[in-house]
Amino acid sequence: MKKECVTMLLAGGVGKRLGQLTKNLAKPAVPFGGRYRIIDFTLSNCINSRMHTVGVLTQYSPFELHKHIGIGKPWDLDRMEDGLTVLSPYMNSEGGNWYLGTADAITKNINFIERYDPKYVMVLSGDHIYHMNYEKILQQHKETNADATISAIQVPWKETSRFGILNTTESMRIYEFEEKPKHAKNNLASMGIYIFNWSILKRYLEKDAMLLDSDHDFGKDVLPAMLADGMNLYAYKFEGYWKDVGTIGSYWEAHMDLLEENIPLSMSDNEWLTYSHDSNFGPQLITENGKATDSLINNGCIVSGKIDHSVLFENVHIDKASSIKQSILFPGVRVGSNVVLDRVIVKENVTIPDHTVLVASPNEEPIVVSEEYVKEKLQPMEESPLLKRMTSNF
Amino acid sequence: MKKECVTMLLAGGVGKRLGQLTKNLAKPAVPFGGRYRIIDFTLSNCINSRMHTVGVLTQYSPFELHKHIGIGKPWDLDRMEDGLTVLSPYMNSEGGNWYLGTADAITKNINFIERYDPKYVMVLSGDHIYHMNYEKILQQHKETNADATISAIQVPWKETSRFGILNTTESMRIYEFEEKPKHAKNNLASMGIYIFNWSILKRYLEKDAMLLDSDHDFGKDVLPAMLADGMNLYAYKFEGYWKDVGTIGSYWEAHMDLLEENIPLSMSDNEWLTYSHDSNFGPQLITENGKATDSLINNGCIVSGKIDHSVLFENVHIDKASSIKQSILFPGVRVGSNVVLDRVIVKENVTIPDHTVLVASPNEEPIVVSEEYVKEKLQPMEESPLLKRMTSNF
Amino acid sequence: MESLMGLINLEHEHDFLNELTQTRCPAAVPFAGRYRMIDFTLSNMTKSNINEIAVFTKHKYRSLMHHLGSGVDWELNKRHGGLYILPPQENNQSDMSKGDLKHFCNNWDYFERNKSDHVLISGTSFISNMNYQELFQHHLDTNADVTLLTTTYNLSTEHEHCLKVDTATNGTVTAITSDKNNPHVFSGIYIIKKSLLAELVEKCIATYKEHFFIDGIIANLHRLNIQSYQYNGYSFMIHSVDSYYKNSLALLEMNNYKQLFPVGEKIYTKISNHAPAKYNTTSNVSKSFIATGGVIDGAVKNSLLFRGVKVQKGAVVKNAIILDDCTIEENAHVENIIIDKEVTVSKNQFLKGSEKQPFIVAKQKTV
Amino acid sequence: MESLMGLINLEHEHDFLNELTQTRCPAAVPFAGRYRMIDFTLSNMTKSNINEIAVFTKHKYRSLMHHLGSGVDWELNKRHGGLYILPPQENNQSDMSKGDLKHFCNNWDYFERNKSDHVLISGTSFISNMNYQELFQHHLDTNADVTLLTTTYNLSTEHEHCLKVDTATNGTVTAITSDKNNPHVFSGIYIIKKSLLAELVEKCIATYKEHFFIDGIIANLHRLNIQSYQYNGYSFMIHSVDSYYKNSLALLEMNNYKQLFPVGEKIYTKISNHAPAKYNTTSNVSKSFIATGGVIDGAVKNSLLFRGVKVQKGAVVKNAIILDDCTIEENAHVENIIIDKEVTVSKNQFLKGSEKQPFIVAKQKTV
Repeated sequence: MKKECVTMLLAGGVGKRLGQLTKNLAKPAVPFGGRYRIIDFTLSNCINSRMHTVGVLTQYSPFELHKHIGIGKPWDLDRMEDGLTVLSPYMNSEGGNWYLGTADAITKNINFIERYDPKYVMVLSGDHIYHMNYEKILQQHKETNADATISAIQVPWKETSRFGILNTTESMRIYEFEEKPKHAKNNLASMGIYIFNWSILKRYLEKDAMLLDSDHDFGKDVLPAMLADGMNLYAYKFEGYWKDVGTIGSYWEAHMDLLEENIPLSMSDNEWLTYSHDSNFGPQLITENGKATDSLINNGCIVSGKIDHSVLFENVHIDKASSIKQSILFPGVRVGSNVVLDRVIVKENVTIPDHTVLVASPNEEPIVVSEEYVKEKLQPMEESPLLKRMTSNF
Repeated sequence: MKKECVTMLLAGGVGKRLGQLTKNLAKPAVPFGGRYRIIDFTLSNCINSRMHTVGVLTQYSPFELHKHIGIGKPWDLDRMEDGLTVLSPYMNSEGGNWYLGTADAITKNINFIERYDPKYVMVLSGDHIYHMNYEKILQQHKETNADATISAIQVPWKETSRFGILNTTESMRIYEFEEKPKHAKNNLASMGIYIFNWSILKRYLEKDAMLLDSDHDFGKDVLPAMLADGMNLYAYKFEGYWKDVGTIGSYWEAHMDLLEENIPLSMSDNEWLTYSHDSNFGPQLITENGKATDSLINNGCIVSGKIDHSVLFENVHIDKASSIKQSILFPGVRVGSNVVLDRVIVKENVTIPDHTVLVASPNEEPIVVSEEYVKEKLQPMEESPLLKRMTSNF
Repeated sequence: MESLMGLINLEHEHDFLNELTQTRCPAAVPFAGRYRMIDFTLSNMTKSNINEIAVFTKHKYRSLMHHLGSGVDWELNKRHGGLYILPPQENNQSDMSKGDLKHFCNNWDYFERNKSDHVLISGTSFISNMNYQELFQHHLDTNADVTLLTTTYNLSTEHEHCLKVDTATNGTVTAITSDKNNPHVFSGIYIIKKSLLAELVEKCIATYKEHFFIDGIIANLHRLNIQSYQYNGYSFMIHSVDSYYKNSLALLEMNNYKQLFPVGEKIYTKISNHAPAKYNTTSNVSKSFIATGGVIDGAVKNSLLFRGVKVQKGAVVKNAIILDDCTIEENAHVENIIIDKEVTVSKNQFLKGSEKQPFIVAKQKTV
Repeated sequence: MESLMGLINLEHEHDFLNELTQTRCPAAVPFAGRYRMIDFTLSNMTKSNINEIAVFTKHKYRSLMHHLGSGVDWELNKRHGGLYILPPQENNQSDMSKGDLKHFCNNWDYFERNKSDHVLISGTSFISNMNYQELFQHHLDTNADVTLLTTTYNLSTEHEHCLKVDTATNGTVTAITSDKNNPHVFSGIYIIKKSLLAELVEKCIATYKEHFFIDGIIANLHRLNIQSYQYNGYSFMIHSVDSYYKNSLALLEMNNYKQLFPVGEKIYTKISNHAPAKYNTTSNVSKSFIATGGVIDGAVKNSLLFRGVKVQKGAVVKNAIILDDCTIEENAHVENIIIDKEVTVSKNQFLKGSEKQPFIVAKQKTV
């Protein structure tokens, strides 16, 4: 049946710069904010913006991701006529077809899009933390009569060299892209959110698919080709909180942002709910000896230590006389007694032995603790040389 | 969480011998029986046998199949702690991994199985039409203390050369496999349904994965290896209706079987329901001029012609003075007036022009009509040479 | 953007269907081979993007609750919005309200929580397959307080008891009457601004009224901007055994069928797991609906057979409406009849009502 | 294989919780930070593979229906089985039955359709986290007609009104009494053969009885094989404000917490979409539950805070149970208190009940 706009959510990225966090886990499935996974923010934006026809393109280690999104129930995207569809690479009579780039992933699912005969296609990525009403960008796209509209945000000038910069006229029409410029003319960076007129995008995708030297990427290939042909490309200026959690540093920072009393991204905003699963753990118990300040704590936690500037996902237990600062503890973490953690990220179900001290100094990257890390580096004996080093560090 | 038995349903086959019917469609997703798809029978067996932990392995053209099974809602397999999980090939840090054979597909999902720490693993295929209580084969497997149990059915002696034959002692212990023997000693054929002790299967899978010359197939590699090692392999004798719909001929025959007044496979058995989706078409209308005998007709059909020994899926319209015999019409088919069809299978949404005559004689394979077939061979003009040939044939 | 919530108000629906409404309210009466009356209103709401719907039930609503379940089959099982069945509340000594005003009063928190600015209120007796968005747009364009959905029927005794509407040339409603000679019929469906609903409900309760439409809307006709929106598609109203029977059989005309069930405009209902209908060698069916799960060995003519009906060899079914899971045994003859669920008509039995007044057989009997 | 269906019978549960049961039945009373009373029984049934459950509601069940919804959060929204809420039926002149027998009578078709051979019947006042399969196995092994789940409590006035059980050494029940000096307490949960249930229900109705357990089971004690199955895990019964308050605060002891909420043995409840609890710079929380959606700037001690509770700077909350979405404003002090949903305690307000008799604040107030 006909739909005005089909949303294609790219969730296949490897997320290499997240290192340990994306080992066997697609980046959109990485836990975030004490109860969510990164993709929950984008999926919640979809339902809150009434974008009901969503294809989610997966490729890399999708098991947890597929289990998490299912058919979209937590986001009310389990629908009879459209709703959420997972689009994984598949084999057909011509053989197997992995997705080669962001544009190629869409090209390989042209049949899916055509089913809904849409006027517009919106392309999103499942990698960012933000609240955005996609109805507004669609609105602008229609009003400006654009062929493509790119959502953009003003970034600090010193960071412009990390982004794709859009140079526009006063009316926001784009006349130039600069990919990670050394000396940017502008601080308006692309957020990787695009709206296209489908008939035009389809033509460009088919053309791009024939090019042998293309990376089949929107930012590198398709959009520059459209610009070169003089198509109407507009920027949509987004104002609000937006964070690319592409590195362990920025992932950690985004969590510290959540602990500020007033950031423009509230997960308890009744007008813009963030949806996710719930695993039905019991209520959280702060015991007689527990204390929590400037922290987010989820169900099933038992806290007998001191928590400060930290995020505890569900079912984390902290024993007495331990101190957790500026840290992020994933579901099922067990922290023994007399432990000190500062600027540490602990992965799911990891147990931190008693008396462990792990501190990353402010100029270091936060420490990511996995089971292997515990086995290799945190021997429970007090006399381990590494442990000594750590302690002295503190 | 721990589960006694995990079910792995192989639904990735290409189904080459079904020709047109599996063009861009996985075999388990091929429509069957007027309202179902082939895989519905196996999935309904799972829920009716209380097998609640099911992995469905897909690979070839899975789009319709994924859409159909979703998270298993029609079969009550949408469950919080286990339920149905679709397992498609994926990329991990070592690159892409297509499934190479039936055993390899299981090997690549060992992690999925281990999550449930099962004692037994049942392997099924989504290609067959039958009702079977899997609890019974599990029961026998436990009682005989088997390492593996293979479900088997007695086939007519003249067909033994098409099957894998199991030679057993009186106690049903298997001492020999014969793959498609010219002169079978026995008419007990494997149904491709296996139960294994997981710890043993895992060992054999890991061993098989290392063999460079293996096809990584249960029937060809893993089971013979187990037999050679003297493991306890038992046959479970199944009695009842079972049909491998592997060719267009057998697919058509299986439909004709359904029209018999008494076959041991009833789709309206309240004790063994066959579940599927429902698309909410209106009731079927047999008009003043319509007539239906020995046929199955689904919702949304409007019948003004004569239907005999045929199966009409939902939303099929037959205009007046047409005669449909021994044919299978998929959802959305439109048949004009004065049409004659005999031993014909018409694919989804195909329109058959007025005055078309299509007859396959009893010794021919049934004709499969797709949109391309109509375009190429059924010109609406009465004077088309082909049409003449057809008519004369009749 | 202005938005709309739905209310299906069963408080003032009468049990007109004799045996068929003995154990169920009219909204739950099976209709058209595979539906219940409420499915039409509910599906129209769903298709019109109304995804939060309240149902005021009055009595005999167990089968209605069972039918609606979680609302999943109408896509109403969502965390955002969904289906709310609001049964009558037990007496509260301090609560003096009556009729549907009692429902509004007891459940006002539900309306308050909802963010919609307008409420579409409907009964279940008006049967159509339509989208309410045009009606809503008309309501917004005319900045109406209330907009009534109206249609025009040929004058007949069938619509004598319906409310009729007089309008000025611009569509403004000038009177709502019971005039038997007015073909301009009110469908029972209307849209009202939620703020106005709140105000009128409060006034009605304060003055001990008991029927919101009569005491809140009609009584204030001249103080409000009430518009009418005329629907000219296929529709009919069911409020008697006679209209139930007549309009059911009328659906067997292809022209009517295609208007109520156009391909692509679905009416949703509770999903069953029945096999396709089976026609055996001796079956002889014409001008009939046969629902799934049916097994036909006999003759069926000008009839509607619901799910799971068996007609055995030699049996004759004519001008009949036969509800789910009935069996018409060998050589039985049933004609001009409505048979409720799970009835067995024994071998050689002969049952015939008159064309004007069909015979009704109550459910779970053997006759 | 023998199988079991569930029945949660609310017909004879009393509204013991004063303000807390003014608008809701006891089964729907919020409990333990994020649950309602019924969640424990319902989750235990689900975990015991009972997947078809009926609920006999009596009155004030709107919030219960809203809480249970489609049953999806307890995995009970299935086509096979599921959750059936059976509200009381309006009067039928020919129906003389009373009490829970009226429910059995009106809904007997439901029990008949079900294929289970045994029924587990429960109220909602017994709180535990257990699997009923052992109880069921005991029932089958002893070939009992009826098996009662029992436990032993210290003698205290708290269980004075519970039914007590005397047994022979082999576990056969010899008497069911109200003996205040018997510590062997009946939990209100029992399994009965369905065929026997049918027979006893019919007899009770024929003799105008109104309480199935008293008139059907106790009255026939010596004619039936009634067994007891002793449960020794953590449990308690709630049937007064006192036991509600006392047992709630007892959950703040780690030892009790871990017994009622062991990791891996989940109690299911309606899913909300609240963010994790937020503890700000000036928060000072000890020995307390803080549910999701909470924002804490003040001091909280020995208290249970439900979802979405805000405690502002300088506020003190002590020995308190505060239900969903309340706000305790700056410098307010609440102690020995139970505060129902959506209450705002204004700045500088001081509220204190006695430890023996906590003060209860009714919902949606500003104090």
